[in-house]
Amino acid sequence: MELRIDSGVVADSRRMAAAIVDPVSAFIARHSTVSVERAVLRLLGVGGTGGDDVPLANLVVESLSRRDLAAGAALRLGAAIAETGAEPEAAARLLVGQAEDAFEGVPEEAARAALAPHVERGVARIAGRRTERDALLARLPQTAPPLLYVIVASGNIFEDRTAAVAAAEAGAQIIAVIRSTGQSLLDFVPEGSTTEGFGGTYATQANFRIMREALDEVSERLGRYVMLTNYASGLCMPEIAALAAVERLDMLLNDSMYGILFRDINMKRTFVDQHFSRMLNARAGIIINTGEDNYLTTADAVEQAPAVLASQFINEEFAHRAGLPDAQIGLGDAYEIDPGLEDGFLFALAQAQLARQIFPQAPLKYMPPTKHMTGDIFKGHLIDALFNLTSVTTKQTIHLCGMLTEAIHTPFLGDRALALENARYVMNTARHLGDEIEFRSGGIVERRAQEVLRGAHAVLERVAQRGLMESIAAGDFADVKRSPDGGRGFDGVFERDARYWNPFEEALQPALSGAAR
Amino acid sequence: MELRIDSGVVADSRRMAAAIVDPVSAFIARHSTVSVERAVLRLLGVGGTGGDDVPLANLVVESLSRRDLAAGAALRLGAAIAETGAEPEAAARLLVGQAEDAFEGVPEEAARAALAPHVERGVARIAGRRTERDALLARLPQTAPPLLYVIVASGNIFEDRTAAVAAAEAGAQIIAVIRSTGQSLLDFVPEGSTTEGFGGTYATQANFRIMREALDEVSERLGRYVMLTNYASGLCMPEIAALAAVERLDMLLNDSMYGILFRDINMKRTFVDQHFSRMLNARAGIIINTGEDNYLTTADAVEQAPAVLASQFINEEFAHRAGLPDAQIGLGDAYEIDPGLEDGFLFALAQAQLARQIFPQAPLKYMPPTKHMTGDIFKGHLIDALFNLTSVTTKQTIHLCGMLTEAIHTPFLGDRALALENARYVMNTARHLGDEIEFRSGGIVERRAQEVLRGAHAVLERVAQRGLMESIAAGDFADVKRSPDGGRGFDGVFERDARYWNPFEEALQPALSGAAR
Amino acid sequence: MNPVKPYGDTLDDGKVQLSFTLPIEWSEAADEAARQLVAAMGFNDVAVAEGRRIAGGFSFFVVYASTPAAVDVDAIVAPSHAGSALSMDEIDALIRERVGRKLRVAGACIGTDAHTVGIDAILNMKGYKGDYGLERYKEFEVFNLGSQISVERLTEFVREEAIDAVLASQVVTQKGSDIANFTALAELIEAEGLRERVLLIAGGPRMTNLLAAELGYDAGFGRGTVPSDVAAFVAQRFAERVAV
Amino acid sequence: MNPVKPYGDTLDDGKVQLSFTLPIEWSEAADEAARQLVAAMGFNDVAVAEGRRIAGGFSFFVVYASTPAAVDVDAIVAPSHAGSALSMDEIDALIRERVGRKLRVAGACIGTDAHTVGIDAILNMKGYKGDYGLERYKEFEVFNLGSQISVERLTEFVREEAIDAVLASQVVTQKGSDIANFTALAELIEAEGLRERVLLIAGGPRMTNLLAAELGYDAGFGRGTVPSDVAAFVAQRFAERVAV
Ligand code: B12
Ligand code: B12
Ligand SMILES: Cc1ncc(COP(=O)(O)O)c(C=O)c1O
Ligand SMILES: Cc1ncc(COP(=O)(O)O)c(C=O)c1O
Repeated sequence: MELRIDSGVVADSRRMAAAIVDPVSAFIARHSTVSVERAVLRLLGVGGTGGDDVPLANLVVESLSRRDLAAGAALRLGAAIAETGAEPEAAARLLVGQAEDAFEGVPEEAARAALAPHVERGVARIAGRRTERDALLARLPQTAPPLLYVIVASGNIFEDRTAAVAAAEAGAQIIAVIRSTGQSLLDFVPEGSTTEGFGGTYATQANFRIMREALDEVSERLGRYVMLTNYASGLCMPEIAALAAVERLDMLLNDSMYGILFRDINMKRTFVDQHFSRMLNARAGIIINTGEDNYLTTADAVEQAPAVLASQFINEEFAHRAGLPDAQIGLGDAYEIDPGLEDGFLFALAQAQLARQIFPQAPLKYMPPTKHMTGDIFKGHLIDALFNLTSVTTKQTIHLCGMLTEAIHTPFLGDRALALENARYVMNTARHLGDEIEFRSGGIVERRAQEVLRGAHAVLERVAQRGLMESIAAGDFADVKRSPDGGRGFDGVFERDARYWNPFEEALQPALSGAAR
Repeated sequence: MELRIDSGVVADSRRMAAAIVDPVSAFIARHSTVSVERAVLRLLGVGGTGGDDVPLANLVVESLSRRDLAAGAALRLGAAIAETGAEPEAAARLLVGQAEDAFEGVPEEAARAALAPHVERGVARIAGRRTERDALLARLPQTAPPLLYVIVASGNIFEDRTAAVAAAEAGAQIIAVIRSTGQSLLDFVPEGSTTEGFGGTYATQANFRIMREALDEVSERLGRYVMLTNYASGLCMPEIAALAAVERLDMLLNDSMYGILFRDINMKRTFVDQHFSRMLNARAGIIINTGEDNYLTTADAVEQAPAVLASQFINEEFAHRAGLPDAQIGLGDAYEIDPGLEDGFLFALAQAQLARQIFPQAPLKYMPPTKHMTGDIFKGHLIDALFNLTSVTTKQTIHLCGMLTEAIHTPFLGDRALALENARYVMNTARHLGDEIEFRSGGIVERRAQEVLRGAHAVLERVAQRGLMESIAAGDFADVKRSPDGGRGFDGVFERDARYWNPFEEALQPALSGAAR
Repeated sequence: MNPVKPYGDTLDDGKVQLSFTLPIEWSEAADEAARQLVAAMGFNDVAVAEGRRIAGGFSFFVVYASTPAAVDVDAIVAPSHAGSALSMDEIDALIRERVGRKLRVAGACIGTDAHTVGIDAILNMKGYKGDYGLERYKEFEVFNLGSQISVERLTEFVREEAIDAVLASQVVTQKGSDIANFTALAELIEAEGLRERVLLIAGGPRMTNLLAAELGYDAGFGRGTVPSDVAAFVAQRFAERVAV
Repeated sequence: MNPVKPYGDTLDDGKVQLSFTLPIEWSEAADEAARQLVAAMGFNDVAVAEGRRIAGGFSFFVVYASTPAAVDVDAIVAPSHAGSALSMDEIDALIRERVGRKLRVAGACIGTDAHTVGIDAILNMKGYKGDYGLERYKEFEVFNLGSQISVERLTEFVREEAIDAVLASQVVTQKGSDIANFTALAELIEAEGLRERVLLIAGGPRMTNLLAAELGYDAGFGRGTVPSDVAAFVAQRFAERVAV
């Protein structure tokens, strides 16, 4: 099954995406954020909390003067270590509450040298978890894609664990722990295991570990490596990426613009944060999942299709710049077609196949129907079935199973079993449909695909002319307008000064050239 | 969408079917049955019951000597009318309980002449209902095929009426009233409206009328003619056809071999009965539905596929001989593929498309999954969805909606609403899929279709060599063996003598030549 | 004591999904009627997820609610019939050694029921789900009477053929037709003085061992039964009889 | 008195479909546990249509049963809020003539809820299902505060901007977070002495007018609400206030 599309338009769209990202990359290179710095501290071994249960990484960053921050938190920590010989966490505690000019006298060289072994240890830890994953995957191979992905979201990590294990037994290949509603707006990562989330469960290092352990156990039992995923988004995007790398998560929701558009997070903050978090993901072997589905949950799927494709091109470009190879770029899309639309299924097929052809190496992530799901669980189950059919026919890679109770509650354990059964049944009974059929040339499907591609190209052209930040400000994406200095977390963005040093940026850089295609 | 199949094999299969039917036709021409005679009486106006609520038509036939019967019941009735000048029903009552030789003296010519106006009236009644239907269809056009067909089967005709009206409102285009379990073995048609059936509701003239009235009313209200169907099968096949013609049913389950194989009804009885009932259906404009689905409910669908196609060829040939045009031959098939079979959906597509191509003018009747349905209504709803998708993709005509509760109970009113919603959703969202796709040449689907066709050809070849009755005796169909003189109702079959006269056979004959293709 | 409640996403939340049709025109008030109805059934936290018109005078509802009810799983009487899972050879051996003669088994779809697939699955050589049918056993003499067999005819056959175990099947259950037929058979067998002599066994998709006991049968077999379940039961019962 | 029961295929048969998960390993005994559980809920004629293992220690069931419960539909208090269905022009006219000034409406998704589609459907010009939103009305001054608005911030805004009607939305309902947030808002509005002055309106997919009343709100709007329902309610209430 191959749609005839104009490869010239595809190539030109990629060129345009590069032109769009260029100036943003330059901006990123000149800036850092509090969350990037906290991520650096965490990777250096600064864990735990200080007074009032505030994470130590936050306390350290808050204790730094604006001027010191501009040089990067690592330098100050290095100075403290150089002077005291303490381990990073102990050194960090020293920094907190010290006078602003404490350890001022330590030469930069000494500070850097003092940190060197800790940087190495940090990178080794990440690389080690990656090697571990590779070994597990080799020993416990997964089923053929589409890889079945389900969410758990009870709010209580221990019920989530029960749910995750049950889902794995029922055929799930990837488990996502959905976050509690407010978390993306928190400017710190909560600590410890948690049992009180709303619409999801807090992302914490302890929770990551609880799930990873449970899934490792069930993976061994099933002889099939079950992946774990969470959200590197919101105000703590880089820190979550750091924690995920260390706790061997396998995927992360990690979009270059989602927070801006859908959480009103400042765009500069987001651009800087996404870059560093993706550098970490690249090294950790974590597959990112982008959030194009969000364009479709509030607006019309037919109308928004070009916006989805345009965003995929932009996400791809940002990802490449952070060193992510295609095999780690899980571009998003969703089956949000109106179930009442005549030939809607054909439209969905067209869009999914288009993405498959344009991004042949990407582990595409296909999201289920949500917007048009209602309390009629019977109808909902059918919409999910056609979604499943579209996914297997167009060979999507990461398949988020739709729940028949989508409009009602976060999934019950039984809902998940039914959803997995749905996917397994449909994908098996129509396993090779995609290999069997060709679309009529000049037909509904092919024309639709061509139209979407042309539309995306037009969007990219406009954005390239205007500039990305200006386009977002003008409401070119998702019909929302965000000003460059508005939104949450802007005060956490700062310009790097000449002394600025992020040891991991340096340490991870070499990996890039080879990895990116 | 067009599969490449060998049209030579198709043509040869038709030649073989003709060779198979030839000797059976000769047999049919020399015989009649008690039910054929009762049907004749009913068409002449002999309704109502006698003592013990036994239908008058039965009483008349029972009152005839073996010898008189061999001349056909009409002659005796004609004699009684000629002599007494009574109306047919009154004359029939005279016959009952009379001496065997009563009205012996009336010359055959006089008897025929006396019946002539009643024959004409009978034919006119049938033709009138047909004209009525044509007018209604022109004024109240149906939706595009697949025509959604549902069953009602509460056992109580009044609850069935409620259910039928509700189903019509929910989108049904055809309503079948399923018969109570024992009815096909009764050698009479029950009388009056009934409220006590098991697994279905008795087929009676009164019940037919109650439903027809209710559906005519709802048709007007919806602006869409809703069809009614029942079963011309079992020991009273010709009588049901007669009553259906008179009560303006629009379709009838009416297979040339179903009763033999699946109800152990004598084969001679069945062959003779099916012929006369189909002659009536031809004139009444009633679409027959054949029962190939039954080959699949007990045996493996993949294995039995050639048997289904072979039976379709035989049913077509028998139908043509009775004067049915292609447009009235609703050949059956079913989506009974094992849901656990990899690529099962592709196999089902192949089989459905094959029938569509081989019988391009036939209003194919596609039956839903039943055998593999379980108490898991959620899974069942999905299997039904893929059945619906197959149907719209291969352009089936008459679509019997599958019920998610198939394995549990005869449908609830709510089940039917969900089933119709399922069909309407799937068929609308994938409306033109069949026009959009081509199957890869030499692929799974095409190879399967070719294999089934070859298989059917081989079956027909074997049967043609052996003879149809002998083949059935040998277990060539549905793995059951039925001897030519065994089974129920054999004693109701008799040889016609030289005087034999069936006025309707004569009256309907002219219609044939023109109608058959 | 081990009380168990339905599990939604948290232990003991008691979550249950319901759906039903009400014979009333849909309106917002109909949703409220559905809510009150489910509350009247004893559920808490009733949420009407869906309510809509499905036809004139009929509305369909999907409801989620919490039940306060629990079931003590420790108190469940295992409804399983076969004391132990025996193989075909073991069963044959048991009959040979403990009964000392072949057991004569007659099966039929009684009443007007023509669903033979179930009883055939138990009796035919081929069996079901990879488990051989009773015809394959050396120590059973099997008579499969087929479908639509009246209880009179079956009872007569039992007497004439000195049958040891009667296997009656009912698949159509509408309006309690299965119960009526099973009851008629049990009564006739009793009336004919055959009850002591035979094992009376009922089967069909809705049959349970508990229901069969209520109907005066020795055992009942439902959904998913395999032939060896039945074979083992018959063999063991006759082995016991001889032992006594 | 008009008692109504669920309808399967016969009036008053009371047929209901249920499904649920039990935290027990599947076995025949589990099916029986499911049957007893549903019987314990008060149902009759319980048929376990499906029971199977869905994971270690968890089984899923589909059950059909008859409920003896009925609901008197004549006694249902119509939960509808809008006394009558008024058009946009009629509503504007009502406010102009009876209130004599523009009504100031503030809407928000409160707490950490970010589901703005619902409240936007009510407020935005464009509206919902072909029914224009409040911004389109001449006589409403609309303030759409957006998502994740704390109850403190909303209350402050109400005071500062002299709001007449507060429209609070909650779409996430897990663990009763909607109830908690709605309650917090009502209490704060009360504590700040604003309750008399404002109409307090709750909305969201699980909201009903009855639930809103329990929470101390003037009205509640759920699934399928269109803007004119809300507009009419606000206009009529203010028209009445002025009249008194
Ligand atoms: C196949 C089938 C048919 C075939 C039957 C062919 C045949 N030779 O058996 C045909 C097409 C002829 C048919 C016809 C009808 N059928 Co039918 N049919 C089915 C179907 C699809 C499958 C049944 C089946 O074979 N199951 C597989 C077997 C292996 O399972 P089983 O019977 O449960 O048997 C197992 C156990 O129960 C147990 N068992 C069963 N009997 C016994 C006996 C003993 C002694 C023991 C120990 C164990 C045992 O062991 C078996 C193996 O585990 C079901 C729907 C479904 N998916 O279940 C409808 C169904 C049973 N049919 C139904 C109906 C209504 C009819 C008709 C009455 C419809 C009509 N009016 O035309 C007719 C009439 C037939 C009649 N006179 O009885 C209804 C019954 C509704 C109800 N609950 O009352 C069903 C449920 C469909 C529906 N939803 O409407 N049917
Ligand atoms: C779109 C959507 C999103 C979008 C929201 C975009 C946006 N800007 O609104 C995005 C993708 C961002 C999202 C995110 C999340 N979502 Co969400 N989402 C949905 C979805 C698919 C549709 C909701 C919707 O737009 N409905 C359409 C509108 C028109 O309907 P409505 O909200 O009911 O509004 C109508 C009435 O209720 C009423 N109304 C509503 N509010 C008000 C207020 C007043 C005053 C009045 C008068 C009337 C009124 O009028 C409206 C018109 O009729 C639902 C599932 C579904 N199909 O329902 C899940 C759903 C609501 N989401 C859910 C969850 C859990 C989340 C997350 C928490 C998941 C996560 N952890 O990441 C996040 C977090 C967001 C947050 N902080 O709140 C759950 C909630 C579970 C529960 N019952 O508690 C749902 C049910 C999905 C699920 N099954 O898990 N979601
Ligand atoms: C790309 C992406 N990131 C993150 C999230 C989760 O949202 P939040 O950041 O509010 O937890 C989503 C949710 O849909 C998403 O699509
Ligand atoms: C062709 C045909 N005739 C008749 C019937 C109905 O069976 P009976 O004749 O037993 O009423 C069926 C049922 O499936 C059928 O397929």
